[in-house]
Amino acid sequence: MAEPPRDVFRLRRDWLSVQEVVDSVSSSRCGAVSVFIGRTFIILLLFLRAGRATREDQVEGRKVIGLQYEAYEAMVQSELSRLAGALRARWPSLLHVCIHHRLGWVKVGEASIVMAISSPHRQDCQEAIQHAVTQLKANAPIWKKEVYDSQESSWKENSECSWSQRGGASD
Amino acid sequence: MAEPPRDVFRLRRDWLSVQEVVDSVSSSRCGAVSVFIGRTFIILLLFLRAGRATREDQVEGRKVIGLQYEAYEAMVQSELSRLAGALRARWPSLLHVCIHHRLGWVKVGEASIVMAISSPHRQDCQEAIQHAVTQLKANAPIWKKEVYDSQESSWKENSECSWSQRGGASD
Amino acid sequence: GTTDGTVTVLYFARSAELTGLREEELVAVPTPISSAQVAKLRRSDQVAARRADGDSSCFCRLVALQGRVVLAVRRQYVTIGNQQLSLQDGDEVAVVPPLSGG
Amino acid sequence: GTTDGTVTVLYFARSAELTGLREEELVAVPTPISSAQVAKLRRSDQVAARRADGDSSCFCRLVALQGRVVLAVRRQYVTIGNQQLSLQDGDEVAVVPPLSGG
Repeated sequence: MAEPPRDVFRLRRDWLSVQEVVDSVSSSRCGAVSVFIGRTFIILLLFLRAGRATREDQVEGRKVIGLQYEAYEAMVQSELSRLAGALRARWPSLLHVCIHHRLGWVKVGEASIVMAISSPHRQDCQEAIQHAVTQLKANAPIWKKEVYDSQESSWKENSECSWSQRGGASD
Repeated sequence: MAEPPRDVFRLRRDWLSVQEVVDSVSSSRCGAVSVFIGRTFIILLLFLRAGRATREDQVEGRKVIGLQYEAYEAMVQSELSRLAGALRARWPSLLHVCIHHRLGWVKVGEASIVMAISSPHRQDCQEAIQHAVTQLKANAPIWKKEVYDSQESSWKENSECSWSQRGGASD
Repeated sequence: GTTDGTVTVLYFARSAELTGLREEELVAVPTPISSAQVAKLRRSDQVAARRADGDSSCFCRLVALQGRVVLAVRRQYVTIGNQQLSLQDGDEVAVVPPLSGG
Repeated sequence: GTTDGTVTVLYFARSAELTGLREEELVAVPTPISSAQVAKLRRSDQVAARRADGDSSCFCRLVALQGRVVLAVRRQYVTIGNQQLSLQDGDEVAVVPPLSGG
Protein backbone atom coordinates (compact mmCIF):
# COMPACT_ATOMS: atom_id res chain seq x y z
CA MET A 1 0.00 0.00 0.00
CA ALA A 2 3.02 2.28 0.39
CA GLU A 3 3.00 5.01 -2.23
CA PRO A 4 6.33 5.07 -4.05
CA PRO A 5 8.09 8.45 -4.02
CA ARG A 6 7.76 10.32 -7.30
CA ASP A 7 10.25 12.68 -8.89
CA VAL A 8 8.67 14.68 -11.70
CA PHE A 9 10.78 17.10 -13.76
CA ARG A 10 9.42 18.96 -16.77
CA LEU A 11 10.93 21.58 -19.05
CA ARG A 12 8.04 23.39 -20.64
CA ARG A 13 7.64 26.03 -23.32
CA ASP A 14 4.19 27.08 -22.12
CA TRP A 15 2.72 28.66 -19.01
CA LEU A 16 3.38 26.80 -15.75
CA SER A 17 0.40 25.70 -13.69
CA VAL A 18 0.97 25.91 -9.95
CA GLN A 19 -2.03 23.65 -9.43
CA GLU A 20 -0.60 20.98 -11.71
CA VAL A 21 2.71 20.98 -9.83
CA VAL A 22 0.92 20.83 -6.47
CA ASP A 23 -1.27 17.97 -7.71
CA SER A 24 1.87 16.07 -8.77
CA VAL A 25 3.10 15.93 -5.18
CA SER A 26 -0.27 15.43 -3.53
CA SER A 27 -0.80 12.42 -1.39
CA SER A 28 -3.19 11.50 1.35
CA ARG A 29 -0.09 10.57 3.34
CA CYS A 30 1.32 14.08 3.31
CA GLY A 31 0.32 16.82 5.70
CA ALA A 32 2.43 19.51 4.13
CA VAL A 33 3.33 20.77 0.70
CA SER A 34 5.88 23.51 0.19
CA VAL A 35 5.90 25.36 -3.07
CA PHE A 36 8.37 27.78 -4.55
CA ILE A 37 7.55 29.96 -7.51
CA GLY A 38 10.26 31.96 -9.24
CA ARG A 39 9.20 34.80 -11.48
CA THR A 40 10.73 37.59 -13.47
CA PHE A 41 10.36 40.96 -11.98
CA ILE A 42 10.97 44.35 -13.46
CA ILE A 43 14.38 45.77 -12.83
CA LEU A 44 14.94 49.37 -13.67
CA LEU A 45 18.59 49.72 -14.48
CA LEU A 46 19.86 53.24 -14.21
CA PHE A 47 23.01 54.09 -16.03
CA LEU A 48 24.86 57.18 -17.12
CA ARG A 49 24.86 57.94 -20.78
CA ALA A 50 28.46 57.93 -21.85
CA GLY A 51 29.95 61.23 -22.90
CA ARG A 52 27.53 63.50 -21.08
CA ALA A 53 28.63 66.18 -18.67
CA THR A 54 28.41 65.12 -15.06
CA ARG A 55 26.19 68.05 -14.18
CA GLU A 56 23.55 66.93 -16.57
CA ASP A 57 23.96 63.22 -16.16
CA GLN A 58 21.36 61.68 -18.35
CA VAL A 59 19.74 58.91 -16.48
CA GLU A 60 18.02 56.34 -18.59
CA GLY A 61 15.99 53.41 -17.53
CA ARG A 62 15.77 50.14 -19.30
CA LYS A 63 13.21 47.59 -18.40
CA VAL A 64 13.29 43.84 -18.59
CA ILE A 65 10.56 42.85 -21.02
CA GLY A 66 11.18 39.14 -20.73
CA LEU A 67 13.59 36.28 -20.42
CA GLN A 68 14.91 33.79 -22.88
CA TYR A 69 15.67 30.40 -21.33
CA GLU A 70 17.61 27.48 -22.71
CA ALA A 71 18.79 24.23 -21.22
CA TYR A 72 20.96 21.18 -21.73
CA GLU A 73 17.79 19.18 -21.43
CA ALA A 74 19.11 15.65 -20.98
CA MET A 75 21.52 16.80 -18.32
CA VAL A 76 18.82 18.78 -16.52
CA GLN A 77 17.03 15.49 -16.01
CA SER A 78 20.14 13.77 -14.64
CA GLU A 79 21.08 16.71 -12.39
CA LEU A 80 17.56 16.98 -10.98
CA SER A 81 17.48 13.24 -10.30
CA ARG A 82 20.75 13.59 -8.45
CA LEU A 83 19.33 16.57 -6.56
CA ALA A 84 16.19 14.67 -5.56
CA GLY A 85 18.34 11.77 -4.35
CA ALA A 86 20.39 14.13 -2.20
CA LEU A 87 17.21 15.67 -0.76
CA ARG A 88 15.81 12.27 0.14
CA ALA A 89 19.08 11.27 1.80
CA ARG A 90 18.98 14.40 3.97
CA TRP A 91 15.21 14.46 4.62
CA PRO A 92 14.09 10.82 4.46
CA SER A 93 10.45 11.74 5.15
CA LEU A 94 10.03 13.57 1.81
CA LEU A 95 7.41 12.00 -0.38
CA HIS A 96 7.13 13.58 -3.83
CA VAL A 97 9.24 16.16 -5.61
CA CYS A 98 8.00 18.02 -8.68
CA ILE A 99 9.83 20.72 -10.62
CA HIS A 100 8.52 22.48 -13.71
CA HIS A 101 10.86 24.95 -15.42
CA ARG A 102 10.17 27.14 -18.42
CA LEU A 103 12.24 27.16 -21.60
CA GLY A 104 12.13 29.70 -24.40
CA TRP A 105 10.53 33.11 -24.08
CA VAL A 106 9.06 34.02 -20.69
CA LYS A 107 7.27 37.32 -20.25
CA VAL A 108 7.74 39.49 -17.19
CA GLY A 109 5.37 38.36 -14.48
CA GLU A 110 5.17 34.74 -15.61
CA ALA A 111 6.61 32.00 -13.43
CA SER A 112 9.87 30.56 -14.75
CA ILE A 113 9.99 27.82 -12.14
CA VAL A 114 7.47 26.10 -9.92
CA MET A 115 8.70 23.53 -7.46
CA ALA A 116 6.71 21.54 -4.90
CA ILE A 117 7.76 19.01 -2.27
CA SER A 118 5.45 17.03 -0.01
CA SER A 119 6.14 15.48 3.37
CA PRO A 120 4.12 14.40 6.40
CA HIS A 121 5.37 17.35 8.47
CA ARG A 122 5.95 20.85 7.27
CA GLN A 123 9.44 21.40 8.60
CA ASP A 124 10.96 18.76 6.32
CA CYS A 125 9.46 20.02 3.09
CA GLN A 126 10.07 23.67 3.99
CA GLU A 127 13.75 23.07 4.70
CA ALA A 128 14.11 20.81 1.68
CA ILE A 129 12.62 23.29 -0.75
CA GLN A 130 14.99 26.06 0.28
CA HIS A 131 17.92 23.70 -0.23
CA ALA A 132 16.48 22.42 -3.50
CA VAL A 133 16.15 25.88 -5.04
CA THR A 134 19.74 26.71 -4.08
CA GLN A 135 21.03 23.43 -5.52
CA LEU A 136 19.02 23.81 -8.71
CA LYS A 137 20.47 27.27 -9.24
CA ALA A 138 23.95 25.89 -8.57
CA ASN A 139 23.79 22.79 -10.76
CA ALA A 140 20.93 22.57 -13.25
CA PRO A 141 22.31 23.36 -16.74
CA ILE A 142 19.76 26.06 -17.56
CA TRP A 143 20.55 29.55 -18.78
CA LYS A 144 18.58 32.74 -18.99
CA LYS A 145 19.08 35.93 -20.88
CA GLU A 146 17.34 39.10 -19.77
CA VAL A 147 15.91 41.00 -22.70
CA TYR A 148 15.38 44.75 -22.26
CA ASP A 149 13.02 47.18 -23.93
CA SER A 150 16.15 48.78 -25.42
CA GLN A 151 16.61 45.58 -27.52
CA GLU A 152 19.72 44.77 -25.50
CA SER A 153 20.05 41.54 -23.60
CA SER A 154 22.41 39.95 -21.14
CA TRP A 155 23.06 36.44 -19.89
CA LYS A 156 22.54 36.17 -16.18
CA GLU A 157 24.72 34.26 -13.73
CA ASN A 158 23.47 32.67 -10.53
CA SER A 159 25.56 33.50 -7.50
CA GLU A 160 24.98 29.86 -6.46
CA CYS A 161 26.94 28.62 -9.50
CA SER A 162 30.51 27.95 -8.41
CA TRP A 163 32.05 29.02 -11.72
CA SER A 164 30.11 32.26 -12.12
CA GLN A 165 31.62 35.67 -11.59
CA ARG A 166 29.59 35.90 -8.41
CA GLY A 167 30.36 32.25 -7.60
CA GLY A 168 30.41 31.26 -3.96
CA ALA A 169 28.34 34.24 -2.87
CA SER A 170 25.03 33.46 -1.27
CA ASP A 171 21.93 35.05 -2.72
CA MET B 1 3.73 53.88 -8.94
CA ALA B 2 4.71 51.84 -5.91
CA GLU B 3 2.36 48.93 -5.35
CA PRO B 4 1.01 49.02 -1.80
CA PRO B 5 1.58 45.82 0.19
CA ARG B 6 -1.54 43.69 0.46
CA ASP B 7 -2.58 41.43 3.33
CA VAL B 8 -5.39 39.11 2.32
CA PHE B 9 -6.93 36.71 4.85
CA ARG B 10 -9.91 34.52 4.09
CA LEU B 11 -11.74 31.88 6.10
CA ARG B 12 -13.55 29.68 3.61
CA ARG B 13 -16.02 26.85 3.78
CA ASP B 14 -15.22 25.59 0.30
CA TRP B 15 -12.20 24.15 -1.49
CA LEU B 16 -9.06 26.30 -1.43
CA SER B 17 -7.52 27.29 -4.74
CA VAL B 18 -3.73 27.42 -4.69
CA GLN B 19 -3.82 29.42 -7.90
CA GLU B 20 -6.10 32.03 -6.37
CA VAL B 21 -3.79 32.47 -3.36
CA VAL B 22 -0.75 32.71 -5.61
CA ASP B 23 -2.51 35.26 -7.82
CA SER B 24 -3.29 37.35 -4.72
CA VAL B 25 0.41 37.86 -4.01
CA SER B 26 1.56 38.19 -7.60
CA SER B 27 3.32 41.32 -8.64
CA SER B 28 5.61 42.24 -11.46
CA ARG B 29 7.91 43.57 -8.76
CA CYS B 30 8.39 40.20 -7.09
CA GLY B 31 10.86 37.58 -8.20
CA ALA B 32 9.82 34.97 -5.69
CA VAL B 33 6.67 33.53 -4.23
CA SER B 34 6.74 30.99 -1.44
CA VAL B 35 3.69 28.91 -0.83
CA PHE B 36 2.78 26.60 2.00
CA ILE B 37 -0.08 24.14 1.77
CA GLY B 38 -1.24 22.24 4.84
CA ARG B 39 -3.37 19.16 4.32
CA THR B 40 -4.91 16.40 6.33
CA PHE B 41 -3.19 13.12 5.99
CA ILE B 42 -4.27 9.70 7.06
CA ILE B 43 -3.06 8.65 10.46
CA LEU B 44 -3.50 5.06 11.42
CA LEU B 45 -3.77 4.97 15.17
CA LEU B 46 -2.95 1.61 16.62
CA PHE B 47 -4.20 0.85 20.07
CA LEU B 48 -4.61 -2.18 22.28
CA ARG B 49 -8.13 -3.30 22.93
CA ALA B 50 -8.61 -3.07 26.67
CA GLY B 51 -8.97 -6.35 28.57
CA ARG B 52 -7.27 -8.60 26.04
CA ALA B 53 -4.40 -10.88 26.95
CA THR B 54 -1.04 -9.49 26.03
CA ARG B 55 -0.22 -12.55 23.93
CA GLU B 56 -3.12 -11.89 21.62
CA ASP B 57 -3.08 -8.13 21.68
CA GLN B 58 -5.79 -7.03 19.37
CA VAL B 59 -4.55 -4.22 17.26
CA GLU B 60 -7.15 -2.04 15.71
CA GLY B 61 -6.75 0.80 13.37
CA ARG B 62 -8.84 3.89 13.13
CA LYS B 63 -8.56 6.26 10.27
CA VAL B 64 -9.06 9.99 10.07
CA ILE B 65 -11.91 10.56 7.62
CA GLY B 66 -11.87 14.32 7.92
CA LEU B 67 -11.49 17.39 10.04
CA GLN B 68 -13.97 19.81 11.48
CA TYR B 69 -12.61 23.36 11.77
CA GLU B 70 -13.99 26.32 13.66
CA ALA B 71 -12.62 29.77 14.37
CA TYR B 72 -13.11 32.94 16.34
CA GLU B 73 -13.42 34.69 13.01
CA ALA B 74 -13.10 38.35 13.97
CA MET B 75 -10.05 37.61 16.09
CA VAL B 76 -8.45 35.55 13.31
CA GLN B 77 -8.47 38.71 11.22
CA SER B 78 -6.87 40.79 13.97
CA GLU B 79 -4.26 38.11 14.82
CA LEU B 80 -3.30 37.64 11.16
CA SER B 81 -2.97 41.41 10.70
CA ARG B 82 -0.69 41.48 13.70
CA LEU B 83 1.27 38.52 12.26
CA ALA B 84 1.67 40.23 8.88
CA GLY B 85 2.89 43.38 10.61
CA ALA B 86 5.50 41.37 12.51
CA LEU B 87 6.62 39.67 9.29
CA ARG B 88 7.05 43.00 7.52
CA ALA B 89 9.01 44.40 10.45
CA ARG B 90 11.42 41.45 10.28
CA TRP B 91 11.58 41.10 6.47
CA PRO B 92 10.95 44.62 5.11
CA SER B 93 11.23 43.44 1.49
CA LEU B 94 8.04 41.34 1.68
CA LEU B 95 5.39 42.50 -0.72
CA HIS B 96 2.08 40.65 -0.40
CA VAL B 97 0.82 38.12 2.13
CA CYS B 98 -2.21 35.93 1.48
CA ILE B 99 -3.65 33.28 3.76
CA HIS B 100 -6.72 31.18 3.03
CA HIS B 101 -7.88 28.81 5.77
CA ARG B 102 -10.75 26.35 5.69
CA LEU B 103 -13.62 26.26 8.16
CA GLY B 104 -16.18 23.52 8.65
CA TRP B 105 -15.78 20.02 7.28
CA VAL B 106 -12.55 19.23 5.43
CA LYS B 107 -12.08 15.84 3.83
CA VAL B 108 -8.81 13.96 4.04
CA GLY B 109 -6.55 15.07 1.24
CA GLU B 110 -7.99 18.56 0.91
CA ALA B 111 -5.90 21.57 1.84
CA SER B 112 -6.88 23.20 5.12
CA ILE B 113 -4.52 26.13 4.68
CA VAL B 114 -2.81 27.78 1.73
CA MET B 115 -0.44 30.64 2.42
CA ALA B 116 1.66 32.62 -0.05
CA ILE B 117 4.16 35.42 0.42
CA SER B 118 5.92 37.35 -2.33
CA SER B 119 9.22 39.23 -2.24
CA PRO B 120 11.84 40.35 -4.74
CA HIS B 121 14.31 37.69 -3.57
CA ARG B 122 13.50 34.19 -2.55
CA GLN B 123 15.32 34.04 0.75
CA ASP B 124 13.05 36.60 2.38
CA CYS B 125 9.76 34.99 1.44
CA GLN B 126 11.07 31.48 2.17
CA GLU B 127 12.20 32.43 5.66
CA ALA B 128 9.08 34.49 6.28
CA ILE B 129 6.70 31.71 5.32
CA GLN B 130 8.27 29.25 7.75
CA HIS B 131 7.95 31.80 10.52
CA ALA B 132 4.41 32.70 9.46
CA VAL B 133 3.16 29.11 9.62
CA THR B 134 4.65 28.68 13.09
CA GLN B 135 3.12 31.94 14.32
CA LEU B 136 -0.27 31.15 12.81
CA LYS B 137 -0.30 27.78 14.58
CA ALA B 138 0.72 29.52 17.82
CA ASN B 139 -1.74 32.43 17.73
CA ALA B 140 -4.61 32.21 15.24
CA PRO B 141 -7.80 31.27 17.13
CA ILE B 142 -8.72 28.31 14.94
CA TRP B 143 -9.51 24.81 16.16
CA LYS B 144 -9.72 21.44 14.49
CA LYS B 145 -11.24 18.19 15.50
CA GLU B 146 -10.10 14.97 13.86
CA VAL B 147 -13.02 12.74 13.01
CA TYR B 148 -12.34 9.00 12.71
CA ASP B 149 -14.08 6.25 10.79
CA SER B 150 -15.01 4.82 14.21
CA GLN B 151 -17.30 7.89 14.72
CA GLU B 152 -14.95 9.11 17.44
CA SER B 153 -13.32 12.49 17.25
CA SER B 154 -10.71 14.46 19.11
CA TRP B 155 -9.70 18.08 19.32
CA LYS B 156 -6.11 18.61 18.28
CA GLU B 157 -3.57 20.88 19.94
CA ASN B 158 -0.71 22.59 18.15
CA SER B 159 2.63 22.19 19.84
CA GLU B 160 3.27 25.82 18.83
CA CYS B 161 0.42 27.00 21.10
CA SER B 162 1.92 28.05 24.42
CA TRP B 163 -1.07 26.88 26.50
CA SER B 164 -1.45 23.47 24.87
CA GLN B 165 -0.41 20.23 26.52
CA ARG B 166 2.46 20.08 24.08
CA GLY B 167 3.07 23.83 24.45
CA GLY B 168 6.56 25.10 23.91
CA ALA B 169 7.62 22.02 21.97
CA SER B 170 8.71 22.58 18.41
CA ASP B 171 6.95 20.62 15.70
CA GLY C 1 -18.33 48.91 40.60
CA THR C 2 -19.98 46.79 37.89
CA THR C 3 -20.40 47.21 34.17
CA ASP C 4 -23.48 49.14 33.06
CA GLY C 5 -24.40 46.80 30.26
CA THR C 6 -23.52 43.35 29.08
CA VAL C 7 -20.33 41.43 28.50
CA THR C 8 -20.51 38.69 25.89
CA VAL C 9 -18.68 35.43 26.63
CA LEU C 10 -17.80 33.27 23.64
CA TYR C 11 -16.96 29.57 23.73
CA PHE C 12 -15.11 27.62 21.08
CA ALA C 13 -14.18 24.02 20.31
CA ARG C 14 -13.74 22.04 23.54
CA SER C 15 -14.89 24.92 25.73
CA ALA C 16 -18.12 25.11 23.71
CA GLU C 17 -18.58 21.33 23.95
CA LEU C 18 -18.00 21.33 27.71
CA THR C 19 -20.37 24.21 28.46
CA GLY C 20 -22.90 23.31 25.80
CA LEU C 21 -22.86 26.97 24.79
CA ARG C 22 -21.47 29.06 21.95
CA GLU C 23 -22.15 32.39 23.60
CA GLU C 24 -23.76 33.96 26.66
CA GLU C 25 -24.40 37.48 27.90
CA LEU C 26 -23.39 38.52 31.40
CA VAL C 27 -24.80 41.57 33.16
CA ALA C 28 -23.44 43.68 36.00
CA VAL C 29 -19.94 42.24 35.86
CA PRO C 30 -17.65 43.56 38.65
CA THR C 31 -14.89 45.83 37.33
CA PRO C 32 -11.94 45.96 37.74
CA ILE C 33 -11.73 42.19 37.94
CA SER C 34 -8.90 39.69 37.70
CA SER C 35 -8.74 37.41 34.67
CA ALA C 36 -9.07 34.44 37.06
CA GLN C 37 -12.35 35.86 38.34
CA VAL C 38 -13.58 36.46 34.79
CA ALA C 39 -12.98 32.80 34.06
CA LYS C 40 -15.40 31.93 36.86
CA LEU C 41 -18.15 34.32 35.77
CA ARG C 42 -19.87 32.03 33.34
CA ARG C 43 -23.57 32.20 33.99
CA SER C 44 -24.35 28.73 32.70
CA ASP C 45 -22.13 27.17 35.34
CA GLN C 46 -23.49 29.44 38.05
CA VAL C 47 -27.02 28.40 37.17
CA ALA C 48 -26.07 24.74 37.02
CA ALA C 49 -24.28 25.00 40.32
CA ARG C 50 -27.19 26.76 42.02
CA ARG C 51 -29.65 24.25 40.68
CA ALA C 52 -27.63 21.33 41.97
CA ASP C 53 -26.76 22.10 45.56
CA GLY C 54 -25.40 25.60 45.79
CA ASP C 55 -21.91 24.39 44.95
CA SER C 56 -19.86 27.54 44.59
CA SER C 57 -17.35 25.95 42.22
CA CYS C 58 -18.02 27.48 38.85
CA PHE C 59 -15.20 25.75 37.06
CA CYS C 60 -16.89 22.36 37.14
CA ARG C 61 -17.32 21.84 33.43
CA LEU C 62 -14.20 23.48 32.07
CA VAL C 63 -12.05 21.59 34.59
CA ALA C 64 -11.56 19.02 31.81
CA LEU C 65 -9.37 21.60 30.09
CA GLN C 66 -7.02 21.24 33.05
CA GLY C 67 -5.76 24.77 32.98
CA ARG C 68 -4.95 24.54 29.29
CA VAL C 69 -7.12 27.52 28.48
CA VAL C 70 -6.66 31.29 28.18
CA LEU C 71 -9.07 34.17 27.71
CA ALA C 72 -9.27 36.61 24.87
CA VAL C 73 -10.54 39.96 26.14
CA ARG C 74 -11.44 42.40 23.41
CA ARG C 75 -9.62 39.99 21.03
CA GLN C 76 -6.36 40.07 22.98
CA TYR C 77 -5.05 36.95 24.71
CA VAL C 78 -4.98 37.15 28.51
CA THR C 79 -3.69 34.33 30.64
CA ILE C 80 -5.85 33.38 33.58
CA GLY C 81 -4.35 34.82 36.75
CA ASN C 82 -4.18 37.93 38.88
CA GLN C 83 -4.02 40.42 36.03
CA GLN C 84 -6.64 43.16 36.61
CA LEU C 85 -9.01 43.93 33.75
CA SER C 86 -11.43 46.81 33.27
CA LEU C 87 -14.47 45.42 31.50
CA GLN C 88 -16.91 47.71 29.74
CA ASP C 89 -20.34 47.43 28.27
CA GLY C 90 -20.20 45.50 25.02
CA ASP C 91 -16.88 43.80 25.70
CA GLU C 92 -16.26 40.38 24.23
CA VAL C 93 -14.51 37.73 26.32
CA ALA C 94 -13.64 34.38 24.75
CA VAL C 95 -12.70 31.17 26.54
CA VAL C 96 -9.90 29.84 24.36
CA PRO C 97 -8.81 26.19 24.47
CA PRO C 98 -5.49 25.15 22.88
CA LEU C 99 -5.30 26.22 19.24
CA SER C 100 -5.06 23.82 16.34
CA GLY C 101 -5.25 25.88 13.19
CA GLY C 102 -2.97 25.48 10.21
CA GLY D 1 45.57 6.73 -29.03
CA THR D 2 42.53 8.49 -30.46
CA THR D 3 38.81 7.76 -30.33
CA ASP D 4 37.48 5.46 -33.02
CA GLY D 5 34.40 7.48 -33.74
CA THR D 6 33.05 10.91 -32.97
CA VAL D 7 32.75 13.06 -29.90
CA THR D 8 29.89 15.58 -29.91
CA VAL D 9 30.59 19.01 -28.47
CA LEU D 10 27.57 21.02 -27.35
CA TYR D 11 27.45 24.78 -26.81
CA PHE D 12 24.90 26.68 -24.76
CA ALA D 13 23.96 30.27 -24.00
CA ARG D 14 27.02 32.50 -24.18
CA SER D 15 29.30 29.72 -25.40
CA ALA D 16 26.88 29.11 -28.29
CA GLU D 17 26.74 32.83 -29.07
CA LEU D 18 30.52 33.17 -29.02
CA THR D 19 31.18 30.17 -31.23
CA GLY D 20 28.15 30.63 -33.41
CA LEU D 21 27.51 26.92 -32.97
CA ARG D 22 25.06 24.76 -31.06
CA GLU D 23 26.89 21.52 -31.69
CA GLU D 24 29.83 20.05 -33.59
CA GLU D 25 31.28 16.59 -34.13
CA LEU D 26 34.94 15.92 -33.52
CA VAL D 27 36.75 12.89 -34.93
CA ALA D 28 39.90 11.13 -33.82
CA VAL D 29 40.11 12.85 -30.46
CA PRO D 30 43.29 11.93 -28.52
CA THR D 31 42.54 9.81 -25.43
CA PRO D 32 43.35 9.98 -22.58
CA ILE D 33 43.27 13.74 -22.68
CA SER D 34 43.18 16.47 -20.06
CA SER D 35 40.03 18.52 -19.65
CA ALA D 36 42.09 21.62 -20.52
CA GLN D 37 43.02 20.03 -23.84
CA VAL D 38 39.41 19.06 -24.50
CA ALA D 39 38.45 22.68 -24.06
CA LYS D 40 40.82 23.54 -26.93
CA LEU D 41 39.59 20.87 -29.31
CA ARG D 42 36.77 22.84 -30.79
CA ARG D 43 36.95 22.41 -34.53
CA SER D 44 35.29 25.70 -35.36
CA ASP D 45 38.05 27.60 -33.66
CA GLN D 46 40.73 25.40 -35.19
CA VAL D 47 39.32 26.10 -38.62
CA ALA D 48 39.01 29.81 -37.92
CA ALA D 49 42.54 29.91 -36.55
CA ARG D 50 44.00 28.00 -39.50
CA ARG D 51 42.17 30.21 -41.92
CA ALA D 52 43.51 33.34 -40.31
CA ASP D 53 47.23 32.84 -39.90
CA GLY D 54 47.84 29.48 -38.34
CA ASP D 55 47.46 30.93 -34.87
CA SER D 56 47.59 27.94 -32.57
CA SER D 57 45.40 29.60 -29.90
CA CYS D 58 42.07 27.85 -30.07
CA PHE D 59 40.56 29.71 -27.19
CA CYS D 60 40.10 32.93 -29.12
CA ARG D 61 36.35 33.12 -29.06
CA LEU D 62 35.55 31.68 -25.67
CA VAL D 63 38.13 33.94 -24.05
CA ALA D 64 35.25 36.32 -23.39
CA LEU D 65 34.05 33.83 -20.81
CA GLN D 66 37.25 34.63 -18.90
CA GLY D 67 37.66 31.22 -17.40
CA ARG D 68 34.10 31.20 -16.13
CA VAL D 69 33.28 28.00 -17.92
CA VAL D 70 33.37 24.28 -17.15
CA LEU D 71 32.81 21.18 -19.23
CA ALA D 72 30.19 18.52 -18.84
CA VAL D 73 31.58 15.19 -20.03
CA ARG D 74 28.97 12.47 -20.35
CA ARG D 75 26.66 14.85 -18.40
CA GLN D 76 29.03 15.20 -15.45
CA TYR D 77 30.64 18.53 -14.64
CA VAL D 78 34.43 18.62 -15.11
CA THR D 79 36.45 21.72 -14.32
CA ILE D 80 38.98 22.68 -16.95
CA GLY D 81 42.43 21.63 -15.79
CA ASN D 82 44.82 18.72 -15.68
CA GLN D 83 42.26 16.04 -14.94
CA GLN D 84 42.71 13.15 -17.39
CA LEU D 85 39.64 11.96 -19.28
CA SER D 86 39.08 8.85 -21.38
CA LEU D 87 36.83 9.84 -24.22
CA GLN D 88 34.98 7.22 -26.22
CA ASP D 89 33.04 7.07 -29.44
CA GLY D 90 29.67 8.76 -28.98
CA ASP D 91 30.65 10.79 -25.94
CA GLU D 92 28.97 14.12 -25.37
CA VAL D 93 31.03 17.07 -24.15
CA ALA D 94 29.31 20.36 -23.31
CA VAL D 95 30.93 23.76 -22.89
CA VAL D 96 29.04 25.16 -19.91
CA PRO D 97 28.97 28.88 -19.12
CA PRO D 98 27.75 30.08 -15.71
CA LEU D 99 24.28 28.77 -14.92
CA SER D 100 21.23 30.95 -14.48
CA GLY D 101 18.28 28.61 -14.08
CA GLY D 102 15.62 29.00 -11.45
